[in-house]
Amino acid sequence: MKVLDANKLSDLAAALAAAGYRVVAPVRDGREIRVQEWKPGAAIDTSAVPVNSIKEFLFPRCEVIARYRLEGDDFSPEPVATDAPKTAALAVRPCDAAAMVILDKVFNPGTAGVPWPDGWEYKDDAWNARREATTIVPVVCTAADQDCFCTSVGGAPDATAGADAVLRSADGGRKFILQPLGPKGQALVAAAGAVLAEGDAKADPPAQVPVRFDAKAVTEWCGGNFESPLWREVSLACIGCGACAYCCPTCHCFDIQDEATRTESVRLRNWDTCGLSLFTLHSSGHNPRPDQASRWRQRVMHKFSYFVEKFGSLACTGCGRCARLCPGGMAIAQVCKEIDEARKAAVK
Amino acid sequence: MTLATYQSAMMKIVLARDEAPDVRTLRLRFAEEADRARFFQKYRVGMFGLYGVPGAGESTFCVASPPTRTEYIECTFRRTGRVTAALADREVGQAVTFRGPYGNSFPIEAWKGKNILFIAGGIALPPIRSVIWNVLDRRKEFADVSILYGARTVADLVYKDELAEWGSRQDVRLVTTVDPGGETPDWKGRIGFVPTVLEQTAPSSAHTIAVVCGPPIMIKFTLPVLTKLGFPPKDVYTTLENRMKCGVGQCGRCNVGSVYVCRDGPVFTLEQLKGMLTADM
Amino acid sequence: MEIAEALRADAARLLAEGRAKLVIGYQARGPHRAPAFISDPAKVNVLVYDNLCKQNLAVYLRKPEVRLKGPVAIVATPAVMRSLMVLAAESQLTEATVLAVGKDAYHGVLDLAGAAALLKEKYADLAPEPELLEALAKLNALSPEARARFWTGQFAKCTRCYACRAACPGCYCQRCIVEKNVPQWVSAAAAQHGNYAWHVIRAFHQAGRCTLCGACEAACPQGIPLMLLNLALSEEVAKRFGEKPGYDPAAKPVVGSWKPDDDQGFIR
Amino acid sequence: MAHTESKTTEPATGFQPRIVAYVCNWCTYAGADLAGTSRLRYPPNVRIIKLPCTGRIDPLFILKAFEGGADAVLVSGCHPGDCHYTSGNYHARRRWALFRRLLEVTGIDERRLYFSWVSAAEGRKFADLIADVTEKVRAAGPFEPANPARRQPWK
Repeated sequence: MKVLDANKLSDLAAALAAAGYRVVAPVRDGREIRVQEWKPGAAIDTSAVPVNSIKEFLFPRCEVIARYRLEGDDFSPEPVATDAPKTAALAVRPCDAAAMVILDKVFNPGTAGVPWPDGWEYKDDAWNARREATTIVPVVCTAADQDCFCTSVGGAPDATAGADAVLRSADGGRKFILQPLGPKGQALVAAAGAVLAEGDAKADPPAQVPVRFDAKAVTEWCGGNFESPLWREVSLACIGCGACAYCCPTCHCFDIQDEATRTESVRLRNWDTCGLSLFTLHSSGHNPRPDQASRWRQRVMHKFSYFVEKFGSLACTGCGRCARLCPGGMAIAQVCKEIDEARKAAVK
Repeated sequence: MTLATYQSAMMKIVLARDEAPDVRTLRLRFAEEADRARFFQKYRVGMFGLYGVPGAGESTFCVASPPTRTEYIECTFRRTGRVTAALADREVGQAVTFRGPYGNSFPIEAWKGKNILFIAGGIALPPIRSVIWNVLDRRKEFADVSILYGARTVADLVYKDELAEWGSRQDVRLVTTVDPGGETPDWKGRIGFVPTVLEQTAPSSAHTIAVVCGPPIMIKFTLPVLTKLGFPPKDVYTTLENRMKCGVGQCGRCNVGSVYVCRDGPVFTLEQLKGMLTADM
Repeated sequence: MEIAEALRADAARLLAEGRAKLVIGYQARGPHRAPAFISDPAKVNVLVYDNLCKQNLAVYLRKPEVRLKGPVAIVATPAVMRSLMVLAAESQLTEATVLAVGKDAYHGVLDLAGAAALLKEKYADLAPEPELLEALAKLNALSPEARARFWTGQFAKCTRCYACRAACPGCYCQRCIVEKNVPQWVSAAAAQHGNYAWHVIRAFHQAGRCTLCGACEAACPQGIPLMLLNLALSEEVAKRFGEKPGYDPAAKPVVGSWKPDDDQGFIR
Repeated sequence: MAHTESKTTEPATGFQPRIVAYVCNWCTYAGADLAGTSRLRYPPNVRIIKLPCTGRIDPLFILKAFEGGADAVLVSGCHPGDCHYTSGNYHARRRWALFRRLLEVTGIDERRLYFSWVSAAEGRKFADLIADVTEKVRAAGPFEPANPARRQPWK
């Protein structure tokens, strides 16, 4: 097996960078740990779940999707260059890797075994190009905090869904085992070269993440409780920002807006979220989701009901970022637990 | 690399017409024959597209012209925001962008031989105008055709020339109405809200398909009347217009429950709507 | 936990007497402190109070769903009380029922005037944390180019989630300038110039109104040091106009009022 | 407004600053007019944008100018007491005092942002002001291309 000393993650990053990879990895940045492009000298920090997911490296916050040259009142289309560098997402989280499989269903329909209307042809070229160019190497979590709930949504601290290779802490945290799981992972191991030694090490046990609610029960309850008063109660604390959606590895809603100078116009795809009141506001003034309760319901329903119905899986991997970062102290796992309990109470 | 999904066709405005205060129709010709051919290969009545002006953005409207007219497409829209203002300010000869057609369509092939009742309110006539013309262009294939169209005021009625044309045809029964107070001294149509006038005219539901489109408040009060008149929910069609950005089932904006209006709609039967979370509409 | 106990007793009493139909306070959720919304006097036991209770609860007073459940009583730290004063001064609220908590003290149930008196008497000398003052002094000492580089790095983190806006009791506009698109003043894209314009305008729209409660920075999931902007402005407001917002429920807005002898040394 | 653009003006003669001047209709614009009709010379580096009153000059305007790559911004209106709308300039004065501090702390310092009172009678003051500001901005050099206020080319 391929092993490396626990303090040599940066050497691995350096070797991969030298082999032509853009390495993105969790690096401490002030008070936060942030997944960002690794630069020589940066220390990779796997001690906590980073504030951002790897989503933004495959689906950027803003992206040019069309471009026009403007001349007076005339315009002409210009080519769009999609940036899809060969990337290694190193020492990221298993819940992030799993999320990319969920996003494939949206951006690469048809190929991910998703039922879709006949002849649906709209795949996202930019997503697919970046996905293809990215090798995802999560690190098995050996510690979890009270906001982690991957095991409640079908994941695990050592899950390998979406992973091309996996790093495991070994020998009591002194070493990492790097295990390739597919051709992209093997290519990455080969590119890492001598940084990885052939050796033996005993993998440390993964973190214990208690199951906090029954996701199937939540899905079931959501199906029949669109009008439940519970939505109004649990969403009282929601202040209506997009913190939860933008740190979420599976949230993928976006806006399309134009921006222009006198000579050039770009059509931009920007992240957007159902949590903001403008999201569904019609130009007539009508808003189908007029209050935060209906917007919060949409968030939970989309992840635990609609997505299940449409794509056959939950749109949540239990990373817990939304709970850690919510300015209103909300936690989706807590709400799911309440739903689970409400359902049990109703059955009795 | 080009992002095929978001690639728009270049369109030239060949005709622009003001329909009502702030309501404008643009007739667009495809600059490239390949784009035109691709469009009409796919286009069925009821589908929509995204019309854009670089620098302002894209807006979603139904294609208001029928697939039986293959040289151009038309759209009719109200000037309400940044994009619609930019579109409205474009002049004949200038260009706009278009991508589509997207969404599903009215199954008019299955309606052959049946009576068809169109009910529309205000700016919601354009989405079913394409159906009306499609049916009229193939008039012999259908039985009775009735149109009930209402608007807030006489000035707000769109397609006035076409209303006159439909009204003068022997093979179309047209009823126009304006809201109380919206009439002019020389107004010859009815006065009253669409649901009320529908109830008064009480069209037969036998062998009849109803196609309804209007603002949410009109829909809300019209559907019960149709039910009362005996229309089975599976024979009542409507087209939803939620806010959309991508048009292709990704951006998550047009969700009504698990339904993506852009992908699973915009055409729904009342039967389908009943199973949907209409509170989210 | 004496403060919490006193809070619970008063909260229960207000609810039982009908003086409040909803009490907003803090509850524990693991290591976090989350807002608690209590309308049943039997449920006041979830209320806690300790130095982790930092969220500015005044933000909920503008939320329609919360208002519907009112009249509201709110657990208020001095920071929250100062926000209430600003809201009152800006005609956003006319009265308040406050369960006033201080650093190590519980001051009981107060109305708006009582809270104002308490602030003036006991909390007139609230000052920013020394770390913040030091950070701003360091920033001030840099060259303009270095300051620009600093902010380029900070604003690059911004995802435009608008948590800073949503967490701020003072950001109560129905439609924010950044959401207006005819014309589009601030680019909506989470990229350099739009992020800069957003943060500068957000801070500026708080000029003379910001009470330095820190809610915006605490809310920022990306850790952008927004308080440096707020503090720079607050210092300028104090220095130029002698104002410290959040003490007088009838104060005139600092920006929006003027004096003939305002300093104009910078104008030629 | 959406149509500003970033372009550094560097003709063969060296750096020519681009200065955007937001002026009020009643005083400074008239002052600039007087400078013109009096045939006073001043550098052609200033682009004047006329607004009804300094009270109407939103800080967003200033940001927009920098976003498009202006090397400096000048804001000018009626002297205190002379405002056509009584107090627009007093309001503006407070706003500017705070806004310039905000820009300073984010890296746009006083070499890039100027304020003045120029009355309709002060054609000479206007010409001298523009000459002086142009010199100062020339000395400061072009607005840094990487400044966070500036629009960067879209990738």
